[in-house]
Amino acid sequence: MQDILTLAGANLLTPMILCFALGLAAALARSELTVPEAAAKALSIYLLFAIGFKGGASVADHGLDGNLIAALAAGVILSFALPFAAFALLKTLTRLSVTDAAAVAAHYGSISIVTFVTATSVLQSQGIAAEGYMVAVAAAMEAPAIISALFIVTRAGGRSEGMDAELWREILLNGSIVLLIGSFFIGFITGADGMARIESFIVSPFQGVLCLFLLDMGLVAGRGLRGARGVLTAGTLAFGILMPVIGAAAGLAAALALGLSPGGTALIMTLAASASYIAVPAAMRVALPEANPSIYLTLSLGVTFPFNLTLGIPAYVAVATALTGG
Amino acid sequence: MQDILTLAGANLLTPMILCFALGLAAALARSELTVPEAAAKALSIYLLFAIGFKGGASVADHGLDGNLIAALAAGVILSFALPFAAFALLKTLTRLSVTDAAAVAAHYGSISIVTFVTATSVLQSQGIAAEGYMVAVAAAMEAPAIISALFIVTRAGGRSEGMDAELWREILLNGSIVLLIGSFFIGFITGADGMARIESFIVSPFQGVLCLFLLDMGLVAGRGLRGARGVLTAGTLAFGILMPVIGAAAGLAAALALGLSPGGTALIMTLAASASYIAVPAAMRVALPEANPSIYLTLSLGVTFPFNLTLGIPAYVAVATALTGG
Amino acid sequence: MQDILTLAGANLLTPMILCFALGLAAALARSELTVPEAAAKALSIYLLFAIGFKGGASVADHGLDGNLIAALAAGVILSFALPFAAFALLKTLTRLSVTDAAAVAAHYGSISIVTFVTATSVLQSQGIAAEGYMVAVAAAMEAPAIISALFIVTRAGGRSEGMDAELWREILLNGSIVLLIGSFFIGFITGADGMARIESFIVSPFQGVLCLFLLDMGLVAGRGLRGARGVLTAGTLAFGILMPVIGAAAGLAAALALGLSPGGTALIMTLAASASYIAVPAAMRVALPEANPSIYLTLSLGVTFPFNLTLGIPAYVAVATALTGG
Amino acid sequence: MQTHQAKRVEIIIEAPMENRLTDALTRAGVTGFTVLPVLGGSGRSGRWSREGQVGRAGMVAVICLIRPDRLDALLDAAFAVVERHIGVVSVTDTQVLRAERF
Amino acid sequence: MQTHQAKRVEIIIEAPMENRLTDALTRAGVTGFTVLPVLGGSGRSGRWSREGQVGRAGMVAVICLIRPDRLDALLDAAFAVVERHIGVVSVTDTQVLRAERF
Amino acid sequence: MQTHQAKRVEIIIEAPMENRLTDALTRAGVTGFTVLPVLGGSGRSGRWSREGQVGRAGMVAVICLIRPDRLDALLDAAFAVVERHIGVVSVTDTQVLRAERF
Ligand SMILES: Nc1ncnc2c1ncn2[C@@H]1O[C@H](COP(=O)(O)O)[C@@H](O)[C@H]1O
Ligand SMILES: Nc1ncnc2c1ncn2[C@@H]1O[C@H](COP(=O)(O)O)[C@@H](O)[C@H]1O
Ligand SMILES: Nc1ncnc2c1ncn2[C@@H]1O[C@H](COP(=O)(O)O)[C@@H](O)[C@H]1O
Ligand code: NA
Ligand code: NA
Ligand code: NA
Repeated sequence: MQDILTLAGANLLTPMILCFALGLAAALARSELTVPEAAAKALSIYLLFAIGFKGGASVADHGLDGNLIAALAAGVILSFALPFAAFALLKTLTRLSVTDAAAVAAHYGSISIVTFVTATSVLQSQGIAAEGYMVAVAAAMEAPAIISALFIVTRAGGRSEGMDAELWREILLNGSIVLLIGSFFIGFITGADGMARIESFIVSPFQGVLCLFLLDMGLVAGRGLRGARGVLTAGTLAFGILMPVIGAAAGLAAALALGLSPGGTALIMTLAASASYIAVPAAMRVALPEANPSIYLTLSLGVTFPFNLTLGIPAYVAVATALTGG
Repeated sequence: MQDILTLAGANLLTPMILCFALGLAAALARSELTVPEAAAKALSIYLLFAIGFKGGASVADHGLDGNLIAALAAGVILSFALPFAAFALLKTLTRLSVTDAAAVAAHYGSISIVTFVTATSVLQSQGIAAEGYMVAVAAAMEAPAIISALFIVTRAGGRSEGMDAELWREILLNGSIVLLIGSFFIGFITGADGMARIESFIVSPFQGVLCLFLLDMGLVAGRGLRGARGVLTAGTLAFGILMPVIGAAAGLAAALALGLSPGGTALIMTLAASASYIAVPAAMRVALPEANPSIYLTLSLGVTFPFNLTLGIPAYVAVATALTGG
Repeated sequence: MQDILTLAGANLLTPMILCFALGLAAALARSELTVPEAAAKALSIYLLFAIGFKGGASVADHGLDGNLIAALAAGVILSFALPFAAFALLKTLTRLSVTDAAAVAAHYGSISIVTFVTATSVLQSQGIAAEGYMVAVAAAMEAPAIISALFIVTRAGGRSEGMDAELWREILLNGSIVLLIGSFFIGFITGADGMARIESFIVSPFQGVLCLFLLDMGLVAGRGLRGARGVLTAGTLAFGILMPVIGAAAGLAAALALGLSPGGTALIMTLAASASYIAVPAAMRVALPEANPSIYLTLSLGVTFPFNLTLGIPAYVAVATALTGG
Repeated sequence: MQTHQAKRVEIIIEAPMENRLTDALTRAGVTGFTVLPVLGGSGRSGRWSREGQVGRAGMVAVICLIRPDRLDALLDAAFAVVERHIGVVSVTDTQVLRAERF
Repeated sequence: MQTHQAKRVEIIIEAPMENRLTDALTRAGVTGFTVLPVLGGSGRSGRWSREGQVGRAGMVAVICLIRPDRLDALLDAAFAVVERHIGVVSVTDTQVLRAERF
Repeated sequence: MQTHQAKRVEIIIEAPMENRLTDALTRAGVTGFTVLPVLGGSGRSGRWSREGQVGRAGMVAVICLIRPDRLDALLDAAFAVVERHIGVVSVTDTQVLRAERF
């Protein structure tokens, strides 16, 4: 416990978290500080490329652990299963309609890649290694939750546009999945040679880029919160904090079953605890247009993302290292 | 004098200044070379973040000098006072209307953060240290001049929209103030630890980023000059070159009174000598909509900015080191 | 031959080429992965600035080789002459109209600066030096081909808008020429001193930036190919692969006549083999509006660019080193 | 200069629906349209701005100039797509040059 | 398809005034509008382009579709904001689908 | 509020032609116009999108509000530029505030 608090303290006072806090505060105070959309997108491309490449290069280096397939399967199962837990919890804690609750549930089954990136950077700064293929697991967890959510709506007699082939394509080939998997393979194929060529681009400036990106995330989250006071009831707020803890517990169970390293355990806990705010929202606008976007965006970006960033990740890392003897 | 000329020569042949000159020349020759708006804004966010963070980290390192409050107060007083000098000078040298002259005066009381950044990079390359808190002084000098200008207009019976609460908020929470102060605090709080994490992002590439940013500034200044031939009379031109010298002298007086280091003296001279072209123009469009933007933009960006960049800064540094025994 | 294949293999498995392939595959699979326009433009500004500066600094370092003027003249002659070869080849292989064929020919006389940049990075990774002034040759080869193409159209009785003064200015002062030549001079003037200041910005991250830029090039090329199935007949495809080989041969002849170094030889071969897809297309929209853009864009960006990137450059380097005893 | 009667249809729609809309238009034989970016807006579902979103999907404006007799086909096709989605459709009388293009 | 008479108001205004305009519209009960980016323009105060400015404040275009009987309230609100500022306001007759939205 | 009859001309044209168009307008005495960015579109020359181009020249929309009696001069000037180029021109009746500005 002491450890967890110390770690949380150390994590809270890093430039990354403080940048996020700065963005959040600036947006809540209605400062006109903005990171241009194109710049934010460019930063996220950089982060995805770097994290994917490093994952691939590390797999090339350490060889493919037999656990890759099992870990992928575990990720897919978590992504399918968590929306049911989320939906049940929402029905208990809130009065959201079936459609709104299912849409929120889809977000929590899926993942937030920035939360994942931040967790890897915390691990790295504490010198804790993790399986390089976790980025592939992250990519695999993006989409399944959407299917579960549509199933929930249909089962409850709700109206969904359903998944046409076009939507499938959009989800499975969304930018972050393609970039993550693609750069993972590039890192895997080019290995240490490739790493040597681009190391000074993707390794040394990484944490600084993450700072500016989290500044923008803070700005966006803050703007979202400002426009969404009505959405935040005690029930939704409780959900936004309880659900990541439930997700992390499920992730922990999976990691223990798989026998992952301490770092890998922390990462899969983080993935399960995190909620999507890019891929799933876009899919929901097409498949469940009647669901209110400000509910799912406020919860995933305004509540759960900051929670994971500040308290969640240090806790997951501490628990993972404690339980897997790291 | 010899020294000043040598320094000026050395300063003129740096990549930064030459990039500015390239941009200026390209725009005057109507080349279609452009730096995308989002990229320019991203570069400026990088520069503000880096300079703020470094300032804060340096304060964390050297401890808070008792002079901080005094320096802040001096900056605020300079920003309040300089518009009156500028207005009087304009009334002597030009035939601008009260509104136009007051609007120009507001710009010269406020500051140009890029001029400041360039000065810090000149100091650094000459190995001259400066007080880390000067970035806070820079932030404090952005807004007061606006009040003086509106006071001047009102006193002269002119019509201003006045300052509503909204405009106050916009000025005090404008992007560059928030980012500068915010990253200053982040640097201060995380100190050497934080610096170690992001040094390879904010320190090593800094001068290169500044080059590209100054290229864009040259392009923008050149485009402005092209469209503003009518504005540049002998009188306004004289003002654009005299006023920074007056400002620098006032800054020097303040620095000597405060007992600042040679670097700090050069920086406060640079701040006082520089003229705003982002925050104040936007405020003027709201508060003094009848003032002609091409007058104040041409003077501050087309005349005073290049003057400070090429001749001013080396001169201020030379004078500061000569008089404070650096 | 063995050597060429090994080199080709090594070149194909670099992060750069794989990034291009990833972009191409993503676009062909209609992934919504995109690099924002402003970010792509910013990356290209970085690459042009870095390559120009390094060229200039290297000339400052090694002194001006008497061959500069001769090399410039050779580049201009190649750019003038190659469109005639291209036009003749197109008339043999395809049924394109005179206007369309002339427009395509203009592209192949001109150059692709990204192909050039990739070649310099291949040379560098193999430790092969090249004349620093080759960037000036690249700039000189951009425009002449346009004149040849308009001459071809007029001679054939076709209708062209002709070249008004405005269009001349646009072509000669286009962004990449100005930036390349400008930063070449900045590198030349500031030399080793300038390089020391900005080296960690323009040298170490260079290959990583090139990766992201080629990812975008792959995306753009793939999108272009998707929308241009009708354009790709056996004849045009053959042209898109034969013409760069002819260009490279012409470049090789010029290099041997000039007595260039192995690296310089490979670079002039690459320039002659490459086809424009920025400056010339824009000029064609103004001067030959009836020419179909999807033909020239598909050929230069969809066929010749990938060919040069993957097979061409390693072959040119191998031939150049073999024949000039590198 | 000779001008011809036409309709200008302006459809403001969520960006994730853009391709579905333009595909539907194309299927309905409407092959002329222009897409403009949108920075923000306000409607029954509240106010939004590009800056308040991460993916920043936002909205786009699709403008179609069309011969009056083809209007109904266009509106039917567009309506089928926008029906359950937020957004607005307006139709204005206009004149175009070069009628052969429409 | 059933359409309904409406007005399309297009206000081109300096970006620093955007929030003041949309707030005034909201206060006047106009809750539907769309904001489009502007690249450049020319008017009595000369020619400008986004590229010639540092903060690049520039201008924006605000489009409101509105029931004809609400037009005057809108114009009064808009005019109070734009009065002393550069920019233009135009009003066009149009037809909208889904009248209940306006 | 007092409004005045005017014409709204909307010209969608290739970006490399923008300066030629606005210069021609200026020569024809049309000094008021606004330029909007365009993301993509479709026409006789097929579909295009900003993302499918490297220089990403693309197109722009130029909007002119003009007194009805000046319309012909504008259309003649515009037509001379767009004639051989892809793009569309439409003219809509509209009302403007502050007629002295046009
Ligand atoms: N009356 C209107 N005039 C112009 N744009 C509107 C109007 N109503 C809605 N919009 C646009 O359509 C979007 C969605 O509207 P709504 O479906 O009413 O929430 C808004 O964010 C605006 O961009
Ligand atoms: N007649 C017009 N048609 C279209 N836009 C105009 C017109 N007049 C002015 N504008 C726009 O409004 C801005 C300011 O105009 P002004 O107040 O006349 O300087 C211009 O830069 C244009 O963007
Ligand atoms: N009917 C139309 N409505 C709206 N925009 C059009 C129309 N036709 C063409 N355009 C625009 O003009 C561009 C060129 O059209 P075109 O000359 O027909 O190839 C298209 O890419 C569209 O942006
Ligand atoms: Na999750
Ligand atoms: Na000042
Ligand atoms: Na060539």
